[in-house]
Amino acid sequence: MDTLLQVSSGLFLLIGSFLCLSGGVGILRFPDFYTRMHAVGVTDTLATAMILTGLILHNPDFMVDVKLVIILLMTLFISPTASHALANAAMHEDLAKQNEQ
Amino acid sequence: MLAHLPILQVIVPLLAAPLCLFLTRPRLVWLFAIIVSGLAFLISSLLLQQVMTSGTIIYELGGWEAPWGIEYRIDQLNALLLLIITAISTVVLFSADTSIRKEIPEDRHTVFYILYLLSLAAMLGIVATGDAFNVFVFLEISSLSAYALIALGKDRRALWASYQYLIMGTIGATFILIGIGLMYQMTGTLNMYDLSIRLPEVEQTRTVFTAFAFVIVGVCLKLAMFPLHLWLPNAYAYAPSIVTAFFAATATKVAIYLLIRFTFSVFAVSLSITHLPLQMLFVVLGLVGIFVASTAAIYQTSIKHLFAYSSIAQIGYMIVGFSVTSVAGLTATLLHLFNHALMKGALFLALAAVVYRIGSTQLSQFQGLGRQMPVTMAAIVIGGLSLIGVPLTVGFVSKWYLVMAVIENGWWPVAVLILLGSLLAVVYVWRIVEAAYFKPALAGTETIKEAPLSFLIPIWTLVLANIYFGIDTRLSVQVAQAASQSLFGVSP
Amino acid sequence: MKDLLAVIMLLGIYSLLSASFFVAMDAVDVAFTEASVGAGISTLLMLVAITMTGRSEHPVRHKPLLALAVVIVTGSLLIYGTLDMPYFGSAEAPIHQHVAPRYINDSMQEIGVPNIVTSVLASYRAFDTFGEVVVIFTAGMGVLALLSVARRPVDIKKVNSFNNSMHEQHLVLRIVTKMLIPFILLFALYVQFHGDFGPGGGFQAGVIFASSIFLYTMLFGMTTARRLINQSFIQILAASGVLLYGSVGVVSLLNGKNFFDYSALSSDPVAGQHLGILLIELGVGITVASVMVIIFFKFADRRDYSPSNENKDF
Amino acid sequence: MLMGLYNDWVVVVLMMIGFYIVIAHGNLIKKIVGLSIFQTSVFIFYISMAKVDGGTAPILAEGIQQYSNPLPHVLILTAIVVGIATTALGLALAVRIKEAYGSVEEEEIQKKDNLDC
Repeated sequence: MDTLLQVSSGLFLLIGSFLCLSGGVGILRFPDFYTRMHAVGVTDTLATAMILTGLILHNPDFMVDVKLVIILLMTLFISPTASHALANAAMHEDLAKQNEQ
Repeated sequence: MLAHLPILQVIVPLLAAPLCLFLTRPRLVWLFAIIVSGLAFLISSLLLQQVMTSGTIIYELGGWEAPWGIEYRIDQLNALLLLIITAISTVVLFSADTSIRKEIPEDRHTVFYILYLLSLAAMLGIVATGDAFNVFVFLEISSLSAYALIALGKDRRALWASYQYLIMGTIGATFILIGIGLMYQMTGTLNMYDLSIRLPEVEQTRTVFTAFAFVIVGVCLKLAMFPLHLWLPNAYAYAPSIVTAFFAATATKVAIYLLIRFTFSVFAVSLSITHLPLQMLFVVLGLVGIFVASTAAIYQTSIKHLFAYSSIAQIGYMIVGFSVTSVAGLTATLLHLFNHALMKGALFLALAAVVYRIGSTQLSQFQGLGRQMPVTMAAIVIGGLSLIGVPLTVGFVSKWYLVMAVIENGWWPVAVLILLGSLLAVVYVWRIVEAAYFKPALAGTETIKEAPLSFLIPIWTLVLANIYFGIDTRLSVQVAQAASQSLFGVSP
Repeated sequence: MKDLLAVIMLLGIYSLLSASFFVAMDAVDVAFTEASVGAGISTLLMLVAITMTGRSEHPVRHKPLLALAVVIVTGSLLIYGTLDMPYFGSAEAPIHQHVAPRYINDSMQEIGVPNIVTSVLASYRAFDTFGEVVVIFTAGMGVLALLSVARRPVDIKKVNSFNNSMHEQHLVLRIVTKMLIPFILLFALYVQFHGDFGPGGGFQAGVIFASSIFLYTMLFGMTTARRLINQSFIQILAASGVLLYGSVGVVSLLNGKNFFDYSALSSDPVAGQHLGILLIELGVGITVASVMVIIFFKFADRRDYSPSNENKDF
Repeated sequence: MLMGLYNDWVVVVLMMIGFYIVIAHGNLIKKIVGLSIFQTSVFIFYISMAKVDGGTAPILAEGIQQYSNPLPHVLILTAIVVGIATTALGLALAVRIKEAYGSVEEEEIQKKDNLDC
């Protein structure tokens, strides 16, 4: 049981780190704003979720687990909202520019 | 309650400031502020008396003994400073209501008094505390309130002056913070008395040298010592007149106090003076400051600027006295500190009265004012004479002691230069006298009346103090001497 | 970097990074504060400020050689000063020998609070903290003195139609915010009252509390927020926080003990310390939250007031 | 020595970057940004001296022998607050200056002032 937990938490952490890294590569390599947003917005939400799940599996203390779950829920709310706000602002700005032209 | 005087000194104005927000009418706030300031004055006189009779008072905040807690340590030096600050603040406040009604919009009056009380309390806090970090905290309270008060000036240049002061002041404060950090790192304590015991063990280290350099540069920025004075003239010239009167008489004094406290009490004299070429540096900077600032004062067209530059020159005198590093030299500095507060308080308050009547401090507008506002102008003339150092005024007393101290040390050229510097003062004071008394009044100014009593009474209180302490020097000299002796006694 | 927006975002990142340095160097309380203040509030205030002062910086024309010289001299002096310092992490350094051991060894008996930072902050050096509250209060009053504007009558119809158009645009944000704000407030309270046991305390709680109000204001507009929070009420609140803190000291004075000696508050000294710390942390929290709100509202008011930015949204 | 003092040297470099921005740049907002960097670096300096090898955060718990020094933490908590207070006031001044002068560049403000005189 213990080994299973350790292995699975390690796996989650690894996937999470990989996603973080790929998000970072994406923000550097993608051509324009929206694709970059996509790279960060999607991968980061998933990556944090993965890392947090890994940590929950790793940690035996109940109180710490509860806190981690709360953090997980919060990021699941906040991260997409932030991406939405960013994209929305970009759209707004773009439309304003097009109108001017 | 007598045992709690040291903390009451600071806490009364500090707690009074937020209480002002509960009072509805600005007039009420003003009365309240005067009462509080008067109370602080009363406390400080009691403290001075207590210190002179029974020696240093130590007050442990929170009941934790130093160096674990913060302590207030009042000796003759602090007590003198506390008295100066509270006295000037009370006198200046009397004319505040009349003056700011012309200069500051009605809806900001309450905030003005709050900031005023905060800056008063913070200066008292800096002076009273015996903890190096506590100095930093209160220094910031006093600076922040000062920036805001200066920015309340009518001219838009007040904003710019205040911003420049903010940048310089914050750099200075951060330097002090670095210095305190370095000292703390070498000794493990923040209490000044404890520092003075533990620093000699490590005084040869490069870290302590750096700490000293940073603290001194930081304090000198606050002090506006030449060549770090650039923020001062504009800040004083564009601030509301009442604020100028208060700060010119007190703020730089607090900085001088810090300089003295750090060089003589915290770092022992042996470290500050003997190991470093500080003495020469300060004499030269002090003298150059006197000459550059006095010359600049001569060429000013606005009287507020003129007196602001004169303040920088006067700081030069204090620095010279300080750098003599003898009991006599320090006595001269402390005397000059006390006397300069009286002179500049009177002069800037008189200027506030002029601004109240004619709305300007341009020299050209002063023409013929000697006839229209005779009582106010007479005060300016006496204050000016005191700046020059004419006998029977306080200026004479402190210059006399200064020259004596310098000669005692065998520095003849310095004594000559000090006297030459006074000649420059004659020139710039003469320019005002000339404009006010020997030029015809400008057209259309016949209706200008004498300043109202709310100005005249405080102004003449200060002017009479100028003359009184110029004749009867017992009190001021005795306290100054006791203070400087105790400083040298503590750190042989 | 001529784009100030980028400069400010980088500053925020620098603050956040230094907050993680602080965690790495065991200063959890400081890290918490730096993250909420340096990366949060001050970045936000700067962003609001550049909406009014313009986003780009003019190029510097002259070469700042003098500045460079000053910086090099200061820097080398500091490096010279570091040469005699105790090494990083060494337990023999003077600061770990002289004053601090008493805090670490005895604070549990003397004050009875596990978080040593809280007991030093709120009891041993309570007066410094009082000074800190007054600094914040001073800043609030200073901003009030500088940025106050006469309120213009608000055209309710215009505001409502504006709000409705905003509502569609910010639908997602508004709903999520409404869901989050109670949690933020709850968290602020947790930080406030848990400061004795873990990192946190009045200051951090106040900032978090204020930030939830900022969030609300940004999404629902100043006018709506004004209906929620009355200007003079918040000023009174700021003052009463300072007074609450101060009055704890005055009570101990009246009981014949020294200022801020909490053992005067109760017959049992340790219980008195506990009560004192609770009260002053509350005072800190109230003042900090209300001053932050005052500062933010004043900036936002000024922004609406200046004619050039009439109808921009946040 | 290199390993023992590297933290101080990094901090010195950071401080000087901030200090340079304050005195060399003309934009008022950027000066305040510089001040922030300068102050934050001083905070790092204080906190780094509090660290003890093998120590933990100064919150008392069972079975821990070595704590880091809590005093610098307290000092820096206060200093951070002072920093934000200064920043807020500085920004307020910058906003007012922009309204009064129409610019936040040092050179332009000086120029306008000289015209006034």
